[in-house]
Amino acid sequence: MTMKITRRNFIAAVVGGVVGIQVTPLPWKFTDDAAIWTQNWPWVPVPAEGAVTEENTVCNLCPGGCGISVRKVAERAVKIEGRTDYPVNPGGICPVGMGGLQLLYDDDMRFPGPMKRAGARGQGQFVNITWGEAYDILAGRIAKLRKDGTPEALAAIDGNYAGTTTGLLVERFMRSVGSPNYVKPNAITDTYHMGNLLMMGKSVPMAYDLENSDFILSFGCGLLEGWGAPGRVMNAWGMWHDANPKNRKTRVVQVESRASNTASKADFWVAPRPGTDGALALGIAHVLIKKGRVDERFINGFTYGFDDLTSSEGQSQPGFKTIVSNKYSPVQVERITGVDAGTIVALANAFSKAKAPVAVYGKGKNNLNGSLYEFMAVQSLNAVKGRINRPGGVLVPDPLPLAPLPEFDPDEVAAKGLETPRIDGAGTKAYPFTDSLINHFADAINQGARSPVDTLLVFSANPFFTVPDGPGFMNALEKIPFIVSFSPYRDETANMADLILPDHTYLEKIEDIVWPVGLQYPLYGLTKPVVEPVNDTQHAGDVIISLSKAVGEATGSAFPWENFEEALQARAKGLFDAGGGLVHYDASKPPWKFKPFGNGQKPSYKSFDDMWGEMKSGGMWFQPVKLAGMDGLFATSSGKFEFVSQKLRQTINETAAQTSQKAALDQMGIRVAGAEAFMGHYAAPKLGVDRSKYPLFMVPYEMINLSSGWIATPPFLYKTIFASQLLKEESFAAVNPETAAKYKLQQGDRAIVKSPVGELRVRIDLFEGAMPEMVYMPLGFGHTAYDEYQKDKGVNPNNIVKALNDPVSGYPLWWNTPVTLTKA
Amino acid sequence: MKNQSNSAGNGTPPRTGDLVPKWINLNIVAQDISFFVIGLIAALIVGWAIFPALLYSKQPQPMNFNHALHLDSEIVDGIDGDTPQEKCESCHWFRDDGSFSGIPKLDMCTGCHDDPESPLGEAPEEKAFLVNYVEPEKQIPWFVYSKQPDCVYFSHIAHVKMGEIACTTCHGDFASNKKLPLYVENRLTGYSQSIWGKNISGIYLNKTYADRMKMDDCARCHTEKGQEQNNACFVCHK
Amino acid sequence: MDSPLIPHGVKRCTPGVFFLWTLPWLALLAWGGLSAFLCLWKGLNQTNMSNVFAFALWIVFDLAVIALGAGAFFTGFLTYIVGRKELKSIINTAVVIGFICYSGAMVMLGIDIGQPVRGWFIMWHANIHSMLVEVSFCITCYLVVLAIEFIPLILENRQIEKVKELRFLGHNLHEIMAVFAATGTFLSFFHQGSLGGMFGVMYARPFAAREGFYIWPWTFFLFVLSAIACGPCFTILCTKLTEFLSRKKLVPDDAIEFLAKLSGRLLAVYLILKTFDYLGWIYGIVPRSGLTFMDFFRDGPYGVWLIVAEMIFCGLLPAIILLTPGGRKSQGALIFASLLNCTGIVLNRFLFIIVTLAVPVMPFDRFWGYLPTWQEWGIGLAVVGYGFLVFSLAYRYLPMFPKEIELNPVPSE
Amino acid sequence: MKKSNDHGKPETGHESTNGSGQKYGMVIDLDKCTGCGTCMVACAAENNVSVRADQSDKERVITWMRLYKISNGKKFPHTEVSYFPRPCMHCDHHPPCVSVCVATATKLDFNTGIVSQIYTRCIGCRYCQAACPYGARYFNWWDSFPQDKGMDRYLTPEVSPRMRGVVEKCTFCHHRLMRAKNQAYAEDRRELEEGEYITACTEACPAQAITFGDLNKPDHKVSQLIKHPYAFRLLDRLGTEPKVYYLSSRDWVRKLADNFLPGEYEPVVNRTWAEDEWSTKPGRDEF
Amino acid sequence: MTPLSFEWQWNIEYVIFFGLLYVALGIIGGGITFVAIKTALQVFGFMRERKFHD
Repeated sequence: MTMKITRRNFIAAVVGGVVGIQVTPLPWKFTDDAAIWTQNWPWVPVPAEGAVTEENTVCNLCPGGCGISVRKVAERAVKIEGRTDYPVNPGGICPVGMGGLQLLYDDDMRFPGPMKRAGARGQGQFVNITWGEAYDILAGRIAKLRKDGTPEALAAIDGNYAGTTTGLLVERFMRSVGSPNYVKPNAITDTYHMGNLLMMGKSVPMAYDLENSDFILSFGCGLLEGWGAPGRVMNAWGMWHDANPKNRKTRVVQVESRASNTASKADFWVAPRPGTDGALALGIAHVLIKKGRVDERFINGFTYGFDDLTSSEGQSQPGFKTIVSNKYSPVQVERITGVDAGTIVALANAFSKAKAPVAVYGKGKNNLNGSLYEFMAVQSLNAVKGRINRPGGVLVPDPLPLAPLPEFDPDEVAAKGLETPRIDGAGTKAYPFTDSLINHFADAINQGARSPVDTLLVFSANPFFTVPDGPGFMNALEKIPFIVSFSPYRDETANMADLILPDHTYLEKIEDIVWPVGLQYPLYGLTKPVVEPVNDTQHAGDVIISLSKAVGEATGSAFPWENFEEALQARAKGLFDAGGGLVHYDASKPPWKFKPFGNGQKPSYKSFDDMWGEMKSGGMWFQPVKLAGMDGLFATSSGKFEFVSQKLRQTINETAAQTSQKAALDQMGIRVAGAEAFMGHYAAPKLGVDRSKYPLFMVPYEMINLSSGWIATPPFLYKTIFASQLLKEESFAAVNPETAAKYKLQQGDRAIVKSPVGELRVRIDLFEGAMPEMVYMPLGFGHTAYDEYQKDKGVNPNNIVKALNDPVSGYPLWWNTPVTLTKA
Repeated sequence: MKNQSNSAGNGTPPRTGDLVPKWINLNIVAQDISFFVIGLIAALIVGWAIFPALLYSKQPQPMNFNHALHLDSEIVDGIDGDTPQEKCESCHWFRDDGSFSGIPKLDMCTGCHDDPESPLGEAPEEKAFLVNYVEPEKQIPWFVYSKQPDCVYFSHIAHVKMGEIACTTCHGDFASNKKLPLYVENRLTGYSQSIWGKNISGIYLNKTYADRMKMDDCARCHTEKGQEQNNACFVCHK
Repeated sequence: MDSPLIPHGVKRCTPGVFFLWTLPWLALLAWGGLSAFLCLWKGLNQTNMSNVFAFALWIVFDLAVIALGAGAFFTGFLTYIVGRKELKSIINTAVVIGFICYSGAMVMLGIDIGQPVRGWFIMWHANIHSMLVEVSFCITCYLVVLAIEFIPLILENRQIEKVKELRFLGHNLHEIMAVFAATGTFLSFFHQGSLGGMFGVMYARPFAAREGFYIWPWTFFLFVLSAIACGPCFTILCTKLTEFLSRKKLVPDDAIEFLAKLSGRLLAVYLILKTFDYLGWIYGIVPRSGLTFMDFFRDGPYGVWLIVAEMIFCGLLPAIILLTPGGRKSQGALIFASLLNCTGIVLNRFLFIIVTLAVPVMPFDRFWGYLPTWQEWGIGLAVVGYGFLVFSLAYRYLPMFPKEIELNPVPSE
Repeated sequence: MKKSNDHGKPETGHESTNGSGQKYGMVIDLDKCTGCGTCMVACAAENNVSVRADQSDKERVITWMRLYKISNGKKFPHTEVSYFPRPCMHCDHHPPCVSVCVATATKLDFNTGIVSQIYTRCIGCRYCQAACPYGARYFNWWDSFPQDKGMDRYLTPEVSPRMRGVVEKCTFCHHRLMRAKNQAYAEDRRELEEGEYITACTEACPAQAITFGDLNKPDHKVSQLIKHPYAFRLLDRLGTEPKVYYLSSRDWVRKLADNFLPGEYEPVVNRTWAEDEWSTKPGRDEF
Repeated sequence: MTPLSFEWQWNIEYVIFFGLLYVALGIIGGGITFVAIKTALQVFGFMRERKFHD
């Protein structure tokens, strides 16, 4: 009875409760609030609001130097955008530049401040130290080298772009210490400068007047792969392909063995075997010569070596015309390049029919060197058509009028050290025109039992990853007793370092860009800090100045500046003194338009300080394009454009005088004799490999959406990588389906690419646009450092490149390595 | 199944009287009803009193701010304008890009309250302000009563300048406020009570818009003002 | 041990045997529980679903299970509305199956959506143009109805029945069951149809899309038809399985035979209409989308054999068996045909979901394939385990088969 | 109660944006497109799109703007590669995703033509993904932002970061419209000039291949470009009426933009420049 | 959704859709309420329960 009533009452109370709770907010509010909770999960970030500002600066991630503006909310940078008020890139930038903030804010990728190695080399284990300690360690070490009288045991690898002030300061520091071993990674500009020196007598930047050309014959130049200033080239590309057919005057022909983006999107694609571009250029020149479609006025008036020559001894030497006529007929060239002779003739026709054609030379992006003779052959083609110093052709500009840094006298120790030969052999008889040879630098260290380098400074470079034959470089790094990295990033080379003195990233510092690659008018770009340094970093330029003072009085006196900006200003003074030059850009007057500008436009500033202020806010000093007069344009001994380089001939002859002609040629790696050796030509490289064992060639290629240089790839860019290029941890090698079938490989199969120096595991991407018998691998994958986005993604083809030396320049021939392909 | 029929007849004997049938046991009915009511009332207490008390946290602002005092243009320099609106904008202004600056940062305060040694008034709050924030140059961590969640986009300029809506319509009369009210936050959602409304029932009582700022309130006002096109999702969501 | 709970006059296995029997199903439930926890805690990255396979195994399970559960509403309709008396011997079974299927589907859906806590937005912020809203509404309501239909049966348990209040409740519910059956029929009819509509209205997905007449009423009725053609077969299958396992006859032949015959006829009608649907699609939507029938099968793991299997082996064949009196009479043939019929419906739903998504619409996109993860299988199979468990419990403790005592007189003790 | 609260839907009842408001659209010139991917990166950076360690999982990676690589499939050396940048098409007629959404989380705004997606409304049922033939919709399979990498420092407050379990997609950078409107209001204007509101991808494209504007305004560049003989749309015949148009002078590209029965495709361009130039077939024997 | 929400639209589709929904809910709710009240009355004894016959 009691039991029953209790149960009954309980039920009544529960029913009452259930009914009652329905008319309270609890169930409804709770349901609603629970849903709102999911809309504001505490672990979903809420970006802070604030005043929005736009800071104009210049991108420094590649030597292209595009104008960017950084959108900031309060103190945070939230977006990078292209600037429409910058002459190089009217609005657009490349994907790497677009993702730049991830390089700034990714903690896993950056060093928090100065650090000392804690773990084994390469492990990336470091402990924090203070800047004071860092200076003490490094300055002490350098001072000791000088005390011991071995300042040459200090070496520096400097990836700062050619002509930049930081680069000059590093070089100056090395000289003031007394070491000749200042090494730069080789870039395409080195090939340009050397070629221009040999053919035009001056080591000037390459100035292709692309915007005014109506026929662009690009020899391997990665116009859409990031060559030059990507913002500029792609903007030009858009112009060339205007939707209005009337505005579509420009045709682009790409010469490349693989259907790269440039090749695919070009109006026509010609596919010679890798490394035979020079022969194709000469084949076209052959047709032009045979058809009489050469620019005789230019050839007769302003060139040397076109017709046969009579040497001072009275011997007749064949000139460019004879050699090309004899050796580079379309049929002969077809044999070398694999390009159909008819196509060569058609190309020549198109080239000669165009009003303002230009032959452009490059090898993918700017990061890697080209081949000297190939470049000379392409330049010869331009010269045959008289495309030198013409609108829409190749311009011959004066260098930027930057004031040189004041001379200084190295002290006794330094002077003695500077007399020791460079360990990389650059500038010797074998490579007389070369400034530095990073591939030989590693070889020199690996040869001896003890490393000739005691302390290595690395600036803005990651040779471990970017230099062909990476394993060789790694061995060298392991042998060097002490390595100092100035990289802000935890890159492969930095992970090998003993001391880290992290630089600012490009958004945190002032830096200059001297003449973006390929631009046809002089431009000096100025990057400025747009955010406060995120980490405890210091500008490498400032560090050098402080370090020089810490090392000793003698070195310190070579740096009469308080800080880096003073040094910058000292150089920029030259721009002011030169007069003229614009520090503002009016989008309605593109600098590549010849007409609207006279030569003496009025400067918009009064004093140097005025100009410097304008430059810092605008990020530029430039002069619109102008044609130089032909008088004194070429600084060669003939005063003309030289098809046959007298400078080269003289150098070879000098060497030959001491030994023999053959020995001289062999030493420089030249495989032709006679006049041909002094002009652009094609000679098959001596591979030194049994081709029956390595029947295929591996060709590394570059992509615009993947960094292959020192700069890491911002994680966003991996969204743009196709699954046929990278799948989880494996990268792909593109192989023609026919070739793949020979090796019984199908799409996605795993395979081993083996070269004489190593092997890599890849997956196979069957690509019709790949030349048969070639294996194409992208550069930029295969990092073993940085963060989870970069690390262990794919393989780095540099690791198996068997780099031969380019004749004369000694630069690595990284584009054809004999390999085998086997199914894994 | 026989035993069913006599179950109702259990218990006390039926009362006499014609109003209630004999088989009804009023005693038991009264018991049932009273237990039902006990449950009901308990639920009402839980739902209307205990639940809201648990749901909301109450916090004082880090320090007091006297709006009334600071809006007196005789006392404070820079409070310009004829309308209350313009006066508000003296401190809560629009930036050039049309965005709203919100609560002023410390540098606006230090325009006057610059010296920790010499306060402008007697109030102990000011002393504390000078010591705690001005001296160490620390921003005041204000609680924002009207902070919409991150999914909401709100353009002040569209409402104040283009829509000519007075600040008080949504924010209430803060100008005459001498003491900042407590900040009440929903523990579960993190919303300020000013957004979701003080009325826990969630029923719209048609008081003022300042009472709450739910989506329905935004939409209702848009509709009333003939701005129905602004009820499109992306106008208020980001 | 649990004998006080077991209905009067029937014989059940010992608690030990019963416990052993439940073990595998409990294991499936545990697996499912772990999977569900992972999916709710870590998110749907635990599955192999993707932006391509936005719908996957769970939705196939859902649609299949809901079609198989259609026996409940259809039998209810026939029993309470049409008044087929012989079905009273099987209606309880149909209701229990229906309840299992629908509640299982609901749970699976709850885990399938990315934001389960916001699930009620479907109701509160309903987009009435979405077929899925209609489906959700009807399934939710119908689940309530099924619960209401199930409750009286539960209340008939020997012990529960002793509580007077509950007994009254049960009786009263039973009395107005026809109202609920009618509502259930209405709701079920609509959502079964809308499930078809769900795919038919995806007009930019040529494999699923139907247009005009072929959406309404064609696809709508096709889905209803296919569901009511296979639902009874599933009921028969479950009954036969129970009979096999308990080694008892539980349902009189007339009920089974009636359902089988009906199933056969409906299946035949369905097949005819479905053939027209395919033809209308092949000659209508497909060429209008710039495609040919074989384009949908030119690549990828899902070949044209799926349609052959669906229409011929799992459609025509069972229809013939079920329409033949001999086929219905033979236990083996009947079970075989029911199995095929149920497989057919699963195949049909699989085609509509997986193949629709696997086929790329943009010509430069590729065919996709999909394999579920163990978490997806876990939750899918947990529904199976849950079904077996509930059905076994209901059989053991509730008078699910009213004719059981009559058909299996207890030998005098 | 007023007759309708249909967010300014035009009286005609026809579900498209041919009314009086704006109809924002995009034209992408595939001849200009270089396939560099800047649009994808700009989009991700602008819209706080999540990034995960494995971005090669193309079925789950979030790319509001996605580049598709297409090829003419011819043998070496006649192979050509091109790219289709694919944002959300913002279908103008009865967007397939909108009508299926259960919780009204996605809608076509008849005043801008933009198909919105509200993450806090979305319940993650993914029916919209199933319905969209362009694959333009993305589900958040993971919580999007790593907490401990400092990477949340570049997030912009203009776009709300998404929580896991919801669908997201290209919004035509709607916040930029709001930004432009705020700017206009600050300058006492209500109307926007052409170019004041453009998407991040439009702005970023270094080849200026993307044009953005109001298709309802005949003087806007997009309105003129869509009349270009090279203009076409992706999967046009499905009738979704995308507001994203493409231009290409290459027939093989145009042919890949839609499904065609054999013989159905009519070439727009008969000869390319290269074919013209090479048609003379100069003999090799001359040299 | 109720007509009180701003998302509600006064057109025939809404009325039919939600009309049917509310009718269905009404029938279910009404049925349950009816049974509940009836049971309560029986339990409370205000009503004689009838004998359940099958």
